[in-house]
Amino acid sequence: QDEQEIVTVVKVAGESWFIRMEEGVQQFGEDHEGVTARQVGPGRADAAQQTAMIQDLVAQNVDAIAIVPMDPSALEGVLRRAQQRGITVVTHEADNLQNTQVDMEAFDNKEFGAHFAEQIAECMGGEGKFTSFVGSLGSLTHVQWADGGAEYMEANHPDIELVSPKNESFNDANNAYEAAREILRAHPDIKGFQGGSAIDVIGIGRAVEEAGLEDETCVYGLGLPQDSGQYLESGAVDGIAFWDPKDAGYVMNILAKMLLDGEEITDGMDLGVPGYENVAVSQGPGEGIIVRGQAWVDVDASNWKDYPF
Amino acid sequence: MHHRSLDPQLLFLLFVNAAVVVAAMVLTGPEFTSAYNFQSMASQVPELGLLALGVMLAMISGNGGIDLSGIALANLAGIVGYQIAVATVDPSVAPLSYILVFSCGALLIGVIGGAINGALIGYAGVTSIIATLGTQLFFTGVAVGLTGGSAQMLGYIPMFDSFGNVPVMGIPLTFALFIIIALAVAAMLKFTKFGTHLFLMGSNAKAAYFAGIPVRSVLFRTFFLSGILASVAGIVIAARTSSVKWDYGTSYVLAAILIAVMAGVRPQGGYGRVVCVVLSASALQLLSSLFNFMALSNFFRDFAWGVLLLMFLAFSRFDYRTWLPMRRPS
Amino acid sequence: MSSATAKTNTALRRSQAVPFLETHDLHKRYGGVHALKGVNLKIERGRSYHLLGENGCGKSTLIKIISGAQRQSSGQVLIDGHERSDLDPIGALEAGIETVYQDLSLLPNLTVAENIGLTEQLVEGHGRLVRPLKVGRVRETARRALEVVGLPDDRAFMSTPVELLPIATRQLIAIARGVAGRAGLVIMDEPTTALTRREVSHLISVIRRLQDEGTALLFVTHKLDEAREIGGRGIVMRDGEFIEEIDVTETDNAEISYLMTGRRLELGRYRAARSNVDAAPLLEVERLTRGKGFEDVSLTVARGEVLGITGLLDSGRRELALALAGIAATDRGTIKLGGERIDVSSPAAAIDAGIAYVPEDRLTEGLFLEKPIRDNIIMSVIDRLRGRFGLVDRRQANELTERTVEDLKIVAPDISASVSSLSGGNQQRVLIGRWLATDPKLLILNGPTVGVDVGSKDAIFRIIQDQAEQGMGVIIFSDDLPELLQNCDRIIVMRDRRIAETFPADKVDEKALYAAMGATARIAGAA
Amino acid sequence: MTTMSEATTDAPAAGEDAMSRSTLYKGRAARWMVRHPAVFPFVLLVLIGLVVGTINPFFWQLANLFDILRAAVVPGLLALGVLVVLAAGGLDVSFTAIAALVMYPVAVFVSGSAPDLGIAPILLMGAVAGGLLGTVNGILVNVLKAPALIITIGTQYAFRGLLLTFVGTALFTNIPASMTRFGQLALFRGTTQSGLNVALPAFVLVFLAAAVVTWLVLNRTLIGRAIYAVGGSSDIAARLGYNVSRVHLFVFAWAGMLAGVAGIMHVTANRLANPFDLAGTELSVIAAVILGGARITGGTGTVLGTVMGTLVITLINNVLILVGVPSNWQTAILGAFILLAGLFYARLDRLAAGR
Ligand SMILES: Nc1ncnc2c1ncn2[C@@H]1O[C@H](COP(=O)(O)OP(=O)(O)OP(=O)(O)O)[C@@H](O)[C@H]1O
Ligand SMILES: Nc1ncnc2c1ncn2[C@@H]1O[C@H](COP(=O)(O)OP(=O)(O)OP(=O)(O)O)[C@@H](O)[C@H]1O
Ligand SMILES: [Mg+2]
Ligand SMILES: [Mg+2]
Repeated sequence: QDEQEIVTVVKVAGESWFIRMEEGVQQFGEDHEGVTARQVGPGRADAAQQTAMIQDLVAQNVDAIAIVPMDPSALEGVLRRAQQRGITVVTHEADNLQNTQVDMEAFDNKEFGAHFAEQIAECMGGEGKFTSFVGSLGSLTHVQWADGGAEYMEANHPDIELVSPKNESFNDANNAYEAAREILRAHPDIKGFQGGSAIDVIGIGRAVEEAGLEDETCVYGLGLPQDSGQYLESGAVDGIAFWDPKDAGYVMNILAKMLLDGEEITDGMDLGVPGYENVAVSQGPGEGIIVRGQAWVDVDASNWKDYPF
Repeated sequence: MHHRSLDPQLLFLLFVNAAVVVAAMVLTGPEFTSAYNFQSMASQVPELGLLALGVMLAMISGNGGIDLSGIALANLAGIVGYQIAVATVDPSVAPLSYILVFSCGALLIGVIGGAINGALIGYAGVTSIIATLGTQLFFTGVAVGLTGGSAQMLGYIPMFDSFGNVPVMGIPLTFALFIIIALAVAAMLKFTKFGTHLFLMGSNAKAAYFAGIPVRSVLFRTFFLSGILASVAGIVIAARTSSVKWDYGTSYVLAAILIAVMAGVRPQGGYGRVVCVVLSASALQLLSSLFNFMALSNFFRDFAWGVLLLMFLAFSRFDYRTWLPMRRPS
Repeated sequence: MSSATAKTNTALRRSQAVPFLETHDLHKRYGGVHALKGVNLKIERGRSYHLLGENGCGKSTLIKIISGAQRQSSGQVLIDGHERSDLDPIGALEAGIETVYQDLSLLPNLTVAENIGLTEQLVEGHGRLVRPLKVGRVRETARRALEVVGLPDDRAFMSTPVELLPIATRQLIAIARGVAGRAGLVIMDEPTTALTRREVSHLISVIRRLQDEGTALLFVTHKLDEAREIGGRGIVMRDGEFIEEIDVTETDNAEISYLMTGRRLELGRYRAARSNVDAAPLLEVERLTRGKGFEDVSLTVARGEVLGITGLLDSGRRELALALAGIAATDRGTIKLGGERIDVSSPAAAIDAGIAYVPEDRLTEGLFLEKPIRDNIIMSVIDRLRGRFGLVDRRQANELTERTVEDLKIVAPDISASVSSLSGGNQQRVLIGRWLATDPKLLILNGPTVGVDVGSKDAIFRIIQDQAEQGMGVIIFSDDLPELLQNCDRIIVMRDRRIAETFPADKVDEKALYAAMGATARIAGAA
Repeated sequence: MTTMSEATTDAPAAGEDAMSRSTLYKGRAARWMVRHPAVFPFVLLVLIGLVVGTINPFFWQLANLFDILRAAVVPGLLALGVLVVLAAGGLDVSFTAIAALVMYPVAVFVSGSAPDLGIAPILLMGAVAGGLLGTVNGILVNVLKAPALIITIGTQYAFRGLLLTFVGTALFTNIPASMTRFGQLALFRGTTQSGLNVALPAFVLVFLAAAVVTWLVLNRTLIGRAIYAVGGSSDIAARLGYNVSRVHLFVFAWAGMLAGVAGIMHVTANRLANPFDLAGTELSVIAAVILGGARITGGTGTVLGTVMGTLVITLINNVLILVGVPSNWQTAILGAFILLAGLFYARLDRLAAGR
């Protein structure tokens, strides 16, 4: 009973992103005596299954739950009960969630979107058409990135036109591919693509490659190095950025342990993980706080091989 | 229908339920058998259980009857109910009427959706698998169209949240509601004219028509009821999650069928028992919670469900012939 | 019979030494049921045999074993003197045993040609399926067989799925399949239930030709007159046992019934001479018309009267029955019951108006086979059994069922046994019981004793007379003329979708009825 | 539901003749339609083409037509398998799980152990592995004697669980070179005015070949007829000497084989192997087969109809964007479309039955 049990619940088990996150979770367990850290996730991307899973963890009376919600709003009820039962709740990618003690964001989402837009604008030479993708309109962070990108373009590049914004890929590379083809058809002169979900660039890259437009287009977005590698090589995808899920998993567990140990989380704190050396703390929509790092990593054809995931 | 109370399904399902509890006591800590966990599990059963009851009714009606539109209708009911409620009542001023308007709106959609299914299948004669596949997409599509795909937050209404999440006298209210509805459906099947007609129609539709059973209206009412059950599921989901969204519970379509079939509802029609559906739903819930407690992956749970279903079929094979009907010559 | 002995060809002579098929001490048990208790059978080439016996005596079981559809529990089957106790359907077909099953066993979705012509290729491949299909051969074989039974053999007909054809045509197709190959033995389980006299007489000529070619025939039938026309040996079974072999032409109906049942039954007219018939009509049908079905049908039935309606297959009799029962819609005309115009736009409406209809095919149109006897009976009167809160009162339901079972002498283990566990005659009684429970003003029976043995027939006739006696109007649609002559007051004959003639039943004979139907009276005269 | 016609009601005497004649013709036309099931989806295809082509002439561009064909390959292969099982009176919902359970390990294994393997042996591996998994379905159907739908729900869960629990879950993009090459192989290549490359991929031929072979099996072999026989009534077929269990084994093995090939084609076309793919598409594949005129009750259905049905479903999915339906409402339109088709078939069946 002295062991602290921290369980990380991800959107869906088995995806590359969350496999990488699990490494961080396990690392945390190894690094900390007296802590059992493990990761679970539903078999399908279904909010109902994630809810059921968290509910069982609450019944099991674990000490802390760190969650990457599938759909933050669906979790309010169960997380409220978890806290009533004295369970510590940390979340990630859910800065609109009320019933959490700490929501951890790797960075400011608007800034992340603007960062992509900046790269795209430079690559496009400051003029032409560009479009954006999101995993789904329900994915809050994806929408924030798309909006952040659009706002940046509007403010800084009046000659860049946003067309057909926020295409939904439903987190499926094939859907992203189909949508990208459609857009290439509808706007043969399109130059810029901003990806949303981590697989969007894979689909967009394939469409671009098949159309033979590797050199004419600028594709940037969230992505994982190994999954996107072949398109980075061919030039169909020009660059990706991501925040390391391993670090995110590790940091969530740090925050959970700090809460368990009654430590205070303060603005400007160093959590000892790259990108989280100087976190910003602000008040969340509920009782809890939001902790932000500056943890994105830019990757392109030159350095994708450095990352083993 | 004969040897009803002691049919092999019932025994088998009781056995499975008991076996999982025993296994859980051996394999996991005492937390599993705590009151809290039983409450927690009980509060998870209703949404899927209600949908499975709807599937059961559809299957009993025979001719390959099935309802694939349940969860889609449940989500649509929640979404429309929410939109009506938000437009008419301010939750911070009148939480009770907000909830009531929400629930009535949701039920109304259940009524309309059920009526659409019923009319298509009963009166227009569309095969149920096609009709409900179409309405599944249609309901889902309308839900996406109305919300642009994002979740709708009901907001934190303490009363509604307690209904969804807080047990009263040790019993989760949603579970109590589920049991009451299950009892009502069971009584309806056993003691009403509609119930008798439904079973007979399921076992021989042509003879039913010849014998003056209004087959179209019986079919209509069957799918109509299934629609209402779906909208109740939608309300329960909303209460438990304080939100509604078009793609909640996408895995429920096949899971509801799985529950119905494990409950021994005959896919050819004419046979099915409510008590078995309830036990079947609870068996799956117990198993699923057990796996979560044991930190086994959800994928393994899917695997186990599949194997369990096949095992169940193998088990019932011993007795299958005695309750398999003599084949009708065509 | 006569032609079989008259012509002797080589095939016949060769076969004289060894019978085509023999069974020794055949037993069959279905769980607790001992269906066959040591049956010895000998079937010689070129002869006809008739299996006679009550429902459930084991006829179908015996046939299923010979045709390989089921395996015996013990005992032997010998074909051409060789032991073949391990027959499966393909084995039986290879040995030259073709079977026309009682349910016809046609594949509804396959075409006429395929239903007839595929078996041949299946047998050639010894049941192996991974072989090319000879499409031309299928059609050729089918054409030959269709010609034999007198069905059209044009391309359109041959490529029609069987399910779209009327039942009589299907029966002929099943027979065509049976005679398509050069079988040593053709088994027919009640092959004429859907056939009109004209078709039956054609079938009999086909049978004679097969006999001449050396084929043996084994019939199961409840129509003794037909058996007598065909001639040959009668094998009487009772309760799974062989009782006696007789010459069917030389044994009269009373004697055969006695052998089958072990009881003496009345064979004369059941109908007492105009006992209790009202003067005023109960049912008045005026100028009723249904598209292609029937035209301008006007008739009346009085309270307590039993009216028979017969006619050839396409005479419109079946459609008229369906129209009166509210199942087939009508275009024109009126129906009055008890002086009031009634609505029969649906079965439910007809039932409400006081009409009960016992359909032709009890298995698919009448009964809920896997449901308990109770549910089958009470379903039509649920409204009457509803107690508090409109819920069905189980106790009353059981009482009603028990009363019906007793009144109609239904033999059943208990009222929650499924109807499928009953024999044909008892099943039919359950069905009649359902409709009597509604207390109808008018009872319509369509082929009430099709495939029912003499013992059950007797019971059913008594029920009908009993009801008429109590003032119910009864219409019997049937092509079993003796049945109509025994039971009715008047008999209406339909021809070409109209009423042709009406006869008083006690002053008419089969010959006159056949003449009115437009059928050749040759066979009726011979009988 | 009921076989009797309720079409003719009390019509006034005058117009009666004309009316019954028109119902007669309708009935005849309906029965003709029932016996030529490819006609309805074909007419739909043409109608949709005309309507969409008028609204947006872009529809008729080669690039777009190629896209539809390309997108039809995987669902088409799966649909052929569903057709064969449906013809034998069963219903299979495990085929997507089979496809995933074949494509993922094959892709991972080949790229790990024999990265230079050609596309033909890879397709063969897929076919054999799929066939074996299908055989498992067939054996279970024979042994457990339960409806195929139920058994395949069980195996769907089991196969998927097996794949994701014991084989792997991670997206796999490093697929064998021969698959990438085959996926990009073009039968026809061109460039649009706007400078986009368009290509008709060669793997469309795999679908074509599968359709032809399945047609031959169904119509020119004894087992093809045996499949329909068993679908018509398995009891009767058994009594007539058809080996029902062998037919079951065959149809499920065939469906499994096609699913295995479909899985390989899915990876080939998409250049990545995602074990989560294809799950959840089974109902729309079944809908395509039904749209092609096969009945859910079994014993009917044709290859041509199935191909047409697949094209219709693919087309609808594809053209909504062209017509300008906002993406939020596309699902609803697709649903409405399936309902309309369902209504049409129901009406057709009634007309055909009520002569
Ligand atoms: N599949 C079966 N399972 C159990 N009992 C059976 C089965 N088939 C037949 N029986 C029993 O075997 C006995 C003989 O049945 P069978 O079908 O041979 O009678 P039958 O002489 O053909 O009757 P009918 O004239 O009604 O056709 C019956 O008592 C019946 O109950
Ligand atoms: N699977 C079965 N289980 C139990 N009894 C059976 C089964 N199959 C047939 N029987 C019994 O066999 C007997 C005769 O069966 P069969 O099907 O030949 O009757 P039938 O055709 O209704 O009678 P008939 O043809 O004389 O009207 C009945 O008593 C029936 O209950
Ligand atoms: Mg029999
Ligand atoms: Mg019989």
